[in-house]
Amino acid sequence: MLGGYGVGAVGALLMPGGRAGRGIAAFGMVWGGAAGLALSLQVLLGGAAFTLEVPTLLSIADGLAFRLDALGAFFLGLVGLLAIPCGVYGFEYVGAYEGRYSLRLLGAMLNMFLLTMSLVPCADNVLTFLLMWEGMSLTSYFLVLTEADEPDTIAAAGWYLAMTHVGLALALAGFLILAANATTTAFGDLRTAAASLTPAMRNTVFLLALAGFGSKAGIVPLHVWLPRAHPAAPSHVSALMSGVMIKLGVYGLLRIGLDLLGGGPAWWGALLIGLGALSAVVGVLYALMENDLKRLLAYSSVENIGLVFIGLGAGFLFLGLDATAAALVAFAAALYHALNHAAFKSLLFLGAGSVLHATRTRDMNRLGGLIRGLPWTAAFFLVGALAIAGLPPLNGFVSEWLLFQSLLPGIESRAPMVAPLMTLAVSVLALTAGLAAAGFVKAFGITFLAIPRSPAAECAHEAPVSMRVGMGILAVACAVFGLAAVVVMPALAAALAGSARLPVPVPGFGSGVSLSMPSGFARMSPTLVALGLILITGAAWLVVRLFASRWPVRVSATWGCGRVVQTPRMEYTSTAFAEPLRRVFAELYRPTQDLSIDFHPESRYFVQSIEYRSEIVPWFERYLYAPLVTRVRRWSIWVRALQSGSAHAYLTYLVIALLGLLTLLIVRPG
Amino acid sequence: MDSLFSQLSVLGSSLVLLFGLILLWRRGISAYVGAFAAQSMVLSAVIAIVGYFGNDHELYWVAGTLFLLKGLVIPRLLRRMERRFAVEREMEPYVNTASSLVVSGLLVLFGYMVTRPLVGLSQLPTRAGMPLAMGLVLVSLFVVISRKKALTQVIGFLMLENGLALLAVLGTYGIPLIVELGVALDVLMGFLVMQIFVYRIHETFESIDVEQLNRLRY
Amino acid sequence: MGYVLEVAQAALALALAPGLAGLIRWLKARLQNRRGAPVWQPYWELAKLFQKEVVVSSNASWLFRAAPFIVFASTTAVTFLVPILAVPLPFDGLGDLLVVVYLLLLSTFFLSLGGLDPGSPFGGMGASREMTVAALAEPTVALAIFALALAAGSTNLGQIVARTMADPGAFLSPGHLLAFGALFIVTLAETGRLPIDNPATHLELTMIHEAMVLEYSGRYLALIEWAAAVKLFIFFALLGNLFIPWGVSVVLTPTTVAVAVASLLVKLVVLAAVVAVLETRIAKLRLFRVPELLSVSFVLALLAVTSSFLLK
Amino acid sequence: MSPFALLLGPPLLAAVLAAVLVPYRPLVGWTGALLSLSSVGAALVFWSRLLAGDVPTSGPGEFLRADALSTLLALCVSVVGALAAWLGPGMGEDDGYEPAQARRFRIFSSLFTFTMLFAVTANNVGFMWIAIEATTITSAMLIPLHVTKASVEASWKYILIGSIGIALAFGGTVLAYFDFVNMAGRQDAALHWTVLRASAAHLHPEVIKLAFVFILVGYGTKAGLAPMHTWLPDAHSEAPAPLSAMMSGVLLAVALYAVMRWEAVVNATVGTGFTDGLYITLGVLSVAIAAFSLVIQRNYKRMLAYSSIEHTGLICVGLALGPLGTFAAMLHLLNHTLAKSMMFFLAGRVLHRYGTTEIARVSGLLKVMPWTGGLFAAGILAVVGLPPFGLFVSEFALFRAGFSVGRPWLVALILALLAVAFVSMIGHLNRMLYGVPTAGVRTGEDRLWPLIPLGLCATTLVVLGITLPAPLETLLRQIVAIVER
Repeated sequence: MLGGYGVGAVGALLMPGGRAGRGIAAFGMVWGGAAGLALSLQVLLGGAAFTLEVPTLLSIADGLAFRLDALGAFFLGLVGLLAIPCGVYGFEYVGAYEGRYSLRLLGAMLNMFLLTMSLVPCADNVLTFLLMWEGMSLTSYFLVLTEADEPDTIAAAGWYLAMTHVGLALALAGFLILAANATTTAFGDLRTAAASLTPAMRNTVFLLALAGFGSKAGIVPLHVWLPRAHPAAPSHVSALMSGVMIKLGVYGLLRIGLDLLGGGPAWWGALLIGLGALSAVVGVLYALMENDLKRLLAYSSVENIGLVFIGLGAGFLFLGLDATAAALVAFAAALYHALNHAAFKSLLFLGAGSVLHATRTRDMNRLGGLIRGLPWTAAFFLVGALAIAGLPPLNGFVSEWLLFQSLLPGIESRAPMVAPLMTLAVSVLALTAGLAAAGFVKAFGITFLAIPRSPAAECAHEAPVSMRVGMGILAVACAVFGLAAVVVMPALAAALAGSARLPVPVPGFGSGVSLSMPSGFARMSPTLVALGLILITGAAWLVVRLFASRWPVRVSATWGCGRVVQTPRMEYTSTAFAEPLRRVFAELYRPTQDLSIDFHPESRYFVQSIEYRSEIVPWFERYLYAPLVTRVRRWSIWVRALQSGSAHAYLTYLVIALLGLLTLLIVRPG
Repeated sequence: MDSLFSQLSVLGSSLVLLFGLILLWRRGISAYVGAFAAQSMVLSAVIAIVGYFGNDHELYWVAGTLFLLKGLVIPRLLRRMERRFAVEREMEPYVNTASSLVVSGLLVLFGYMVTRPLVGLSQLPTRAGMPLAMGLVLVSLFVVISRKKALTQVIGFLMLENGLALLAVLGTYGIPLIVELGVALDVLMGFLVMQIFVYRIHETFESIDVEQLNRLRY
Repeated sequence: MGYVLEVAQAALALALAPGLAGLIRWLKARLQNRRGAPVWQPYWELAKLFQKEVVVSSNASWLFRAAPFIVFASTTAVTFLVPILAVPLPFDGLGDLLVVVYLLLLSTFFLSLGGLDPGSPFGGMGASREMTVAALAEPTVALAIFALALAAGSTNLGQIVARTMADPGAFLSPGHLLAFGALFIVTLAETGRLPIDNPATHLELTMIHEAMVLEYSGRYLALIEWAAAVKLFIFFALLGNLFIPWGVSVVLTPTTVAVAVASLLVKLVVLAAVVAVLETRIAKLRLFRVPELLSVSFVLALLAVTSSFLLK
Repeated sequence: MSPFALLLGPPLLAAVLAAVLVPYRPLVGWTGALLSLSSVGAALVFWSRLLAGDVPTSGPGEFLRADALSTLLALCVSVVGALAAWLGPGMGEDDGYEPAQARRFRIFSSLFTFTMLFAVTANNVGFMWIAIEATTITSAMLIPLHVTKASVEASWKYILIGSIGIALAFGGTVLAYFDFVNMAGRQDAALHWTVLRASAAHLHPEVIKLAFVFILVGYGTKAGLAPMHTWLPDAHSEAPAPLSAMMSGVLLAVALYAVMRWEAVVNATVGTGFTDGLYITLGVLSVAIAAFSLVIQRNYKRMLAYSSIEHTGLICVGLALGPLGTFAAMLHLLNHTLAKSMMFFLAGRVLHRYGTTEIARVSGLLKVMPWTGGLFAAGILAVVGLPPFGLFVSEFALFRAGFSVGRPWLVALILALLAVAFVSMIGHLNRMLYGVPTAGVRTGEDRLWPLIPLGLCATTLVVLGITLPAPLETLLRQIVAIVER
């Protein structure tokens, strides 16, 4: 694996521009990804932890140590799984950057990004983990900055690096509290040291880890960088970031919360569920209102991460109530949804990338009718949209079904606060599923169907082969994960089994084709449902072909209700599509609308132009981050006044310091 | 014998402190230069007395160099500078004369409190003068802060050096000779550099008022 | 034997569905003392539509042609899962109530896409409103399912029906009644009945379901109309069999099957009558009052869930 | 030819050579540069002698002594001195300095290096003071190399505040000597650090604490600790690039060296409680003032100056966090010296090309000078403490020490302040690196060879970030032994 990414990075750096350079970079990614996947499967299924110690490096804090256990292997596999399609996709996609940005830097950084991301789950001591973690943030920061000419890329990158750095600082604090009374900083010692921590300290460590890794995962109060950074990055990079990097936030939380601290009181789970629900609702609602395709996908990542956190929360809650079997199922369901989200979200980002590649614009109000120009991309995007909306045959539905079922035992439990919380979680889960379906009808319908709304959309051409292959792999992955739930779930449960009182004998998730909850609560078989759907469609098509009329299909203009010409401006745009929901959730959005109509000079009854502008309230930016920034700015102005320029003032500070210390000495001789 | 010695040393150091206070009282720079010259001479006298009574003959050398250096050479250079800039009166300082005198009184008092452990510890007859030396150090610091003219600030700095030298002599009958000579050389070098800078300020700013030097901010 | 019954049940559903729609239309006409078209009128319409020529918009893509088939397929797939006649059906293990709901959401998804494809403003308007209503109905459906599942111990339909048949007292429990009310409102929303959407009108600005299918014609329109009718049938069957399961045959003998068919017909007629009376009594809600109605149903479902685990 | 001569001789020789050859010729520059390499060699010799376990001394009565702490500082000073000699003005190309200015730079920069080396190796505390006072004088002469209103103002403030501060330090030295004299009577070797250190246990606690307050305020002024830091941004932004590199990189470290020397004595007398309290107050104050001054900074040289104040404050806090903290602080000192001097040389090149120190008027640096821009970006990433570079590791060790000593809230506060500084510096960096290059600025790199030594600095930083070589570790352990025992 190291070899693969290493070759890719070095190759990209040395090789001159042009196809060869891109080729080496893509080859490096594919090779590294495959190696990573193989390693993770070997550990996940084989169960043997893979360790590698390099004491000479980083000798200041117990050397560079890697230990890949089952939990880490899952996330390593995730990186490997996505590296392959994104590498293949990136080969052609980067061609568009030929003249404008340095391909060598992009290729090298991408490989380094994948390398550091694969090594994060393997790290076995604090400094190695932080080194890889910050390396991942740094390389992805440079990747976001590839398109530095775009106006808001720099601001987006700035937000991103600032948020990840703050996250790192919090996680660092959490780790170091753990390491305070441990002899070395290896995770093994941390585990033993954590046992002797006071409950108050354990709670602070958990909260710090939640804040630190939550900011990387994009949980609501800390999600503001995600809708800015992902659209700014090249599409296959934002696919990797959205698909995998935010999952490493989940990994970090699991590593500290579950593995090192070994679970905690029930309110941890409740907090996670609350945050998850909030993220899911806010994510999907803001996704609905977006007109920029990639920002819509970024917000929907926030939503899906919210769903994953609801699963994690349920797991921690049950762990707190000692219902360990239900906890294991909830954790496995959350991980499975993370895996599925990685597959279909990166597919959607790659689709958006090929739309951007073809039309050079992401604004949905200027797209439309791309299904003619980009048939393959449209088909893959449709598969992705179906999966993310959680519709039956594909993997999105299966993981949402599992999340539903894993929440169910919570409703019956006796503990006072659990039942209402679970009901809230279930209703949020369902609401977000519905709104996601509406959102992706909008995303797919407005972008790909109907009449092209701009010349760029009209003459869009299909993406090159390698991009289609990349998307194809992911589309197949979506279908396969949907059907292979019966195999994947036990493997995930085994990954989590060892730590924190979770039962080691992993419960069965159904046999053969049908997937059933271990508590026997409900059974469902995704494969047979898919098969049934195909059979019935075939039958219906056959019946219609036999009995229906022989008339050939006549193509004519859309019914215009008396109107003669049908122009693209008469179509429903994405803002129009989302308008009913904006009105329904007006409390949250508080939309501001101003309509400026300038009439035709001759008569008031003819209109020259109408301009409709409507903004929605970005709650978190305005009421959480803006005051923070202004307060820091006010303090800095106050501190700046210290450096006022007068030598006398400077000397006065010096004398005051001296007299102060002297008085201190006199007053408190001890 | 010791009582005469300690009385003489206390008299000397109080004279040195009084000359320091003149800076706060008078306005003209020539008065400052005169006060500094007189202060240096009294200081060298005190060193000579300590050398005589403490029968440490090296101190005579120290007294001699100090007298020559700070008593004659530096005042002459200062007067040349003063003639060059032809600036007679110190402009309105940050703190008017009355309150600056009150503040210097408080500083001397503070000097007493700070040096209380020193006086308690030392058995040398000259220990009584140490608080006065510390008082001079603090007063000269106050001079540097409150006066606007660059030249006055230089004189304040030189008085600070005098205060410290006095402190050294009274507390320990003088630090080892080599170090003492090194310090004297350093002070001279420091003064020469400051002199160059004052000339340069005068060239570029047409006045030696430090108040105008506030372009570099934030 | 079970498979034969399964296929028979699906065939029965497909056959009866247009009749049910015709019955409601006929009952409404009688209530408004009009003669109204005969009950089997929809059959003629379907037959006519299958023979008619298909006109497709020039802007439409392959999705426009594929959507009707997928909509029809997903709706008929549900008929295999819903316990219309007998309970221990072999396909019961295939999918539970969640699968049913999400299959219906799949059909709405493709119907909206079909509406958007030709690029006419009416299709867009219909699609956007349909998706809004569907999205807001989701949480109610989920909570109603969980209310039932808690009482029955599993979300699988067969088990729910069997459990409610086992202890008749369950029917009168508040959880059941509230869930029934919630699901009834959702039925009206999903199938586009009066308070949310007027099935009889063609006034562009008011219709939701009809606006999406405006562009369809010929055999595609037939498929979609048929699918809509089957969807109505499914919801009525769900309401009927889940909450009033008596008559659903547990042991498979010809007599019990006949009894099951009879009881099914009776339930359908009763429900059709209720809907017809309801539609003549109340007028259509303004679109932006619909969320209030749906939130009423959400509260009902919430109470259903809370009452079910409080009483446990 | 004892190693001390090898260390101290070359700078003196270079200064004399520059003074003698009146019509300045590049030959002087080149010889100065070559000579500076020999002092680096001498520092390495000291290091190897230390590894072998003996502490080299020379001169009458151990006048010059190079133990672990002074060897580390000597190494830093000689390396940065060599950099300044190689990259300074007067090497033959046209670098914007007339021959007279180049000659003046050569004389005083060599003297500056000599005085710092002497300060670091002098065993006599009095001579250490004299040497540090001399550094102020020699560096003050160099600030107004280009005579402008701003540089005159900066030099005046520098010399005034510096001299006042140093005078207070002299007061502290006198008080400590007074304490020693009262205990053991007058001896010539009284001011030797080794003697003071040995007899520290019997010194009177009250007086030594008073002395340490004077020393801390005095040398703290030279080290740029708040609230005595005010001269630093002006001096560093107006001084020519090589001088500000030496000042920011090493002069602050030498002043801290002096404070640490005295800290060793005071700790032996009074225990670490007193000094830790002072260090933490001044350290946190420096980090806070520097962090908040970085937020709305318009001048990139002042930005670097404030970042030096921040890191000096950080080192100060590190010294107060027990043995592991001192270890981390010394590593941080080394890393910071390398990073900051590299940054100031690069800032000099950017200033030479763009002609302005305004961040707003510098844009598209990566396009104008790709290599300098790249190194500049790497330097800023190093300075804010991002992984591949050494500062990340030393800051991590610092925070770990903080937690293990049981001061979590202090580390939390420091983390928050560092985050503020991080965000603002990255913001400023982005404004400079990207965007459309400023109009009228010639693109393309010229005189590539100066980038080689700077690239070397960057690679050493990365190496220090990845691993900690064994010899360096033993050196740092010896320093901890000196200070903490």
